[in-house]
Amino acid sequence: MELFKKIKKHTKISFLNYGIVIAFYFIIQVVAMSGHLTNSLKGQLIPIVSYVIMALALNLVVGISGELSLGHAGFMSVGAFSGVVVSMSLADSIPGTGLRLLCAILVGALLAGIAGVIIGIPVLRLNGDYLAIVTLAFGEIIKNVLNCLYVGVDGAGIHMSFKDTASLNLAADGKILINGPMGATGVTKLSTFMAGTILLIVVLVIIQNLVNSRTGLAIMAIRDNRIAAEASGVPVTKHKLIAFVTSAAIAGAAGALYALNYSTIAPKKFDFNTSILVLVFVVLGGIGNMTGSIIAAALLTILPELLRKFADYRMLIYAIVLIIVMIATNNEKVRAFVNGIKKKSKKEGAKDE
Amino acid sequence: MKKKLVTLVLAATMGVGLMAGCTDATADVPATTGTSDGSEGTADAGTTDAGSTDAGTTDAGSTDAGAEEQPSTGGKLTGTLNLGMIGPLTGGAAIYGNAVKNGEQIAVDEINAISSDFQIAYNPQDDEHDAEKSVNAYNNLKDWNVQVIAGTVTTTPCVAVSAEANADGVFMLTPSASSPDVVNGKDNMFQVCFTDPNQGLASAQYIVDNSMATKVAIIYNNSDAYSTGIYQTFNSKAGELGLEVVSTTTFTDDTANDFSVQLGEAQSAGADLIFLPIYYQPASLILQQANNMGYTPKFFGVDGMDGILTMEGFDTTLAEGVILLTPFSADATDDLTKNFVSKYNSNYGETPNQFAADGYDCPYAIYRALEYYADKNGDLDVTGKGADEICKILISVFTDPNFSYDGVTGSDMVWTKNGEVNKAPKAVVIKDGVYVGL
Amino acid sequence: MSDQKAVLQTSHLGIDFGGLTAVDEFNISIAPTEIKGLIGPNGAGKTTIFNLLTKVYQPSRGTILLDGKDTRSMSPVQVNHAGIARTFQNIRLFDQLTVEENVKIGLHDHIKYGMFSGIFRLPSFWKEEKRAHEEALKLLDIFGMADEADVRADSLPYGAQRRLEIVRALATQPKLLLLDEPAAGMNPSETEELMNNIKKIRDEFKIAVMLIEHDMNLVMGICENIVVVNFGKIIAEGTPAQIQNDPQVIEAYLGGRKEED
Amino acid sequence: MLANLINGISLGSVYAIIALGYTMVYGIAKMLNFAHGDVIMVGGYVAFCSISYLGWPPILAVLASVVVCTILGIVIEGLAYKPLRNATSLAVLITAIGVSYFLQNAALLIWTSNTKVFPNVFANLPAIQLGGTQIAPVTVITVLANIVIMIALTLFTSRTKMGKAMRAVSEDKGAATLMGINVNRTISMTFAIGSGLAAIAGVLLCSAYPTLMPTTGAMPGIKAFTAAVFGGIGSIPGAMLGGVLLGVIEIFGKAYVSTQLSDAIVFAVLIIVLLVKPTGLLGHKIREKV
Repeated sequence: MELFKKIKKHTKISFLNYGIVIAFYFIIQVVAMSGHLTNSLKGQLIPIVSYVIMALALNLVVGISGELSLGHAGFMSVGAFSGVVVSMSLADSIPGTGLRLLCAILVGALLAGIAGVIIGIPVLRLNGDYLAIVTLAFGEIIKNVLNCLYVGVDGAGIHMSFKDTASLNLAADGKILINGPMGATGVTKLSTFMAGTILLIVVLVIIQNLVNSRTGLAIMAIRDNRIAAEASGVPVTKHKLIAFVTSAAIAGAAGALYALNYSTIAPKKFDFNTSILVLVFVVLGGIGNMTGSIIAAALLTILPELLRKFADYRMLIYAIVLIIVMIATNNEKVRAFVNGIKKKSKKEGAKDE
Repeated sequence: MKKKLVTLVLAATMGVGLMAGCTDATADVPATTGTSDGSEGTADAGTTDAGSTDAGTTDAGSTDAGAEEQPSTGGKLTGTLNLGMIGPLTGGAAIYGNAVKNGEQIAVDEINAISSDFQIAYNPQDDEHDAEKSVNAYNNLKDWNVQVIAGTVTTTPCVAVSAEANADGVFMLTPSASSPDVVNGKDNMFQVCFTDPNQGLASAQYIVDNSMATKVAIIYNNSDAYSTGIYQTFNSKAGELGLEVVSTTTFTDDTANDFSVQLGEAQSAGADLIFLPIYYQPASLILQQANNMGYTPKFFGVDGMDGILTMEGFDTTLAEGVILLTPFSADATDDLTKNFVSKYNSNYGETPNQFAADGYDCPYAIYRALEYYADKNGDLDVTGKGADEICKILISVFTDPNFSYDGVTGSDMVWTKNGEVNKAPKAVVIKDGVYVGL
Repeated sequence: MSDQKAVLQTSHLGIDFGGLTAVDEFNISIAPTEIKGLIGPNGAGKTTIFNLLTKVYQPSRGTILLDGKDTRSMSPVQVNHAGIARTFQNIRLFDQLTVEENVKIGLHDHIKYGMFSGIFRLPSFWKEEKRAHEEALKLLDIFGMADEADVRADSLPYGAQRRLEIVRALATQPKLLLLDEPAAGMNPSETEELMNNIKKIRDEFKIAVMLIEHDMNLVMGICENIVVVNFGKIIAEGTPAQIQNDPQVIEAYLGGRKEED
Repeated sequence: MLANLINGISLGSVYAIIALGYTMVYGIAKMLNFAHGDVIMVGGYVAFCSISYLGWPPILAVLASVVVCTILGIVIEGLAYKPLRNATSLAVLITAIGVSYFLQNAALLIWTSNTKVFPNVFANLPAIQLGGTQIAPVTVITVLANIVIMIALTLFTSRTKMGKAMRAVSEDKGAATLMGINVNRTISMTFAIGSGLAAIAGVLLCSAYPTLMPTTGAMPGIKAFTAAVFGGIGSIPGAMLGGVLLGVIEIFGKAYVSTQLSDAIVFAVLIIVLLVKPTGLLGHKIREKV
């Protein structure tokens, strides 16, 4: 009995999250069918889903593993660009858009995961703010390199250059896939809200099941007390790496989904500001709280659009809202007040049992 | 789940609120136009000027059309056109978006003052120079029932939005998104500015034709699509023409402060001309740092260089002798430019740059095109017309070889089927702090 | 007792911190089910010795043989897998995890399913999780803590946190358990209970225990052998009775007191 | 080679002066103040307005800028950071980002997006010739300012009562409170000084690279943060060393490797340094007590 009770507690939260996502999907479908879905919201569905996935991925590192990453947009961009290259070069061999999207997402996740390994192995030896700055540095390096990256494809295969399009030496029938700072253009839009929702559910399953398993427990133990975890026989680097690489791969998948929603994608998109934006979602939603990440990412993606009627004052208001919300959710007095209410209701609940 | 519901409801209500807000705002526009802070005199000048260009265009149209095209039916253009604009109004690229917005606003006010029969409801939206935000802005405009878009301002967002607009059949005329990717494969998309390759080609050609240099150095922004685009065609054209490029160096938006290495390399390679396919802010730093080094090659810029003289506090002697290819010069003495510059000055307290000028031309080109259509095909009431319908009309006019437009950024502008503009680039040299035509 | 049978044997063990010798010539041998006390004045280097044995610090010299195997190239994790578990002077629990989860971390190396079984919830996940749960409750029960299994570790009272650390260490199935001041902050009756439990653990799990403790009642009460260190060196070794009468030990303790005053 | 070194130092000294403020706030308040770069931008604008619109002499303009930024720093700290004194450092970090957005967008509304060119306040000073390379007066002034500020800060934190209180707060807030130190006032003071330094940095940044926009502070802010970490964040001499080295590496990277990848080179060197010395060049290694 105890066991069931126990698993139920985790499962309850997991299923709440699945429920939120599925309900969101169906509400949107219903609203769309009744013709009340604004173009504005409709156009944001895939970015919302992508950012939710990004927030979940980052929360795995920041919340569960307890390491601050300021460069997660870098993994998103690896996923985005590799996804785009895959989708464009498979355009002829795989006509089915769903299958092509799947391939793009898988390759995006794989390459971002590899980037995660390459970056994670050195980075995870560091601690705290030093780790944060190194992730920032890697994010900037990825952006900087992508700005110089030229990729083209012709009959002879894929060509790459770090100089310009001319040095790709493409055949006459060749096609430029990635054009330096211009990024990729003429991308066929493959992402759909349904595909995004499915990906989000899969990501939730992976993250939540990982967290609620022996591996996740070990990751959280290292977060809480590294030395005690080592003394208890938990390999530190391996588990930090598992969290980091899983997170990177998921960010890559989100990147591929995101990129294939637009006809163009430029390296500039995935700069420090995007990394920070996702971090804002995570912190606002509550560190380690997956439900919070989902809601915060969705709300904060929609918010600037809702503020459009304030025209010139839009981003100023956004900044003020952000500050006020951070203070409201993190000020100890406010917190104590909320916790007091929570405890009270819990006690009452206990009495009822 | 409750929270989600709340969000949705919130989104829906805000959406409705937004629409209401916009219609209100636009309803105000024509009312405030006539009495806007400018003096009666300038407002009058505006209308008369606009009138005269009007005459000019119809003249050009009728003379050309006389040969083979259908004659005038004397049809009138009426109704209210929902004109959207998308550009970076906040963030690092805000300067371009705001310039375009201001330029377009002046044009819209002038057009609305011509006759109450035809009015433009103008709705500018911010995209922070980001493709995602730009598509959001576009969808927002769709909820507002936008009929034509005079945007977007910057290239990458424009590529993203034009693909959406292409699928929806919404006509777009961008003032300043200059990459060929913007128009490629999209019949609904037209440009007011030169394309990047054209600028690169024209620059190389001009330098060779006028034997301006034997050894050329290039400094470009390799994190910027515009700059890289011009560089690539310039470089290949230079090779074709036998122009020796002795040094090619770059910077990024993040390293746009110090150019000592780039200038040092150009100097030691013996370059006697530096080609700067970049915007004017980094260019101003390059000029200053070259001056500090005592290095005085010729500097050759492109249209992004325009604006350098009007930067608040800029020492214009640093730009002495700089040559640039630009379609617009705020010092031009024609009535059209004079009217625009003085209005811009009185409304916004600054001298317009090329972006503002391109912006000014956008609503006018659309207005002239609609007028042209009405003239050829009979009365046209745009109120409530579907965007796709207007799109077809405008495509037909813009690709009509007999339609040309005279604006502040060029006379006799005609458009190719592909959406690129044909107009003559003007080379100017900066002398005593002003542009002098070459 | 012969060297072959010793679960732990050190010879010439020592460490320097920046030219300062913290521990030197530390030679001990612990028999498989022995309870050994490690005492000495504050700053004598007792915790440093624990850190050397668990490889938190890499020794500057000497060898540590665990079950006859040299731990020279082992990491703290490997040392744990090889059979040493410990508690900490300043409690180190996984604060945000529950009591049961803390114990499950101890069981980490003994729960046999991989990451993918965990993610895809394969049968091995359910089987092993069930077993781990039962095992954890059983271990907690030694200290009567099974009822608190779902409580967050940082909300436990101080004494309970110390006990949880011991349970967690025990869960790693060690051959040698190192306890760093297990009775600190406990009242006499709690200490009494702790003494009984330490004996019970030794008898039930057939393991060796070495403990650092300032509570002489506890040390004299349960330790079969005691090692006294001062300034990083062993100054005396023997049964409680021998130690109590050793003039050097008395000197060290009194001397230490004087300095403190 | 020499020219590149001088150029590197001149760029680096600008990073260094920003990094000094960063590291000061981090060292004491233990927070990454991502709005620091934007306070610098405000400092630049205030000085610009004082000189160009009010016609004030440069010295007065610098003073005005210091005063405005100091007050701004205190206000920001009081309104945005103080309520989060006991919150997680991440919450404060995000709030700092909110403040950064706020300052940038407020500047956009006040001063518009148009680039302003900062007046040459050192026009009357002669450039120094060194082995055929010119050293601009602003470089000399910036290097001197760095040294003066570094020494002043070191003396301040080691000699004065307030400085010692700051160090106590940085070591242990709780213990400092027990010692009768007013932690809130000390942290406010830290922000006041940090923001005053930002004003000076703003004037020097804009003098060296005279284009002024609402986003002017953002990238130098990140670079300076990198520099501070490079030198060992919290260490005052480390900030200066880190800043100068960053500038030199950036210039050498451009000159001898690639102008395209200069930022990638800078960040790669940073990563390598941190892997070898995980707490930066002059950072203290903190051994966790077990």
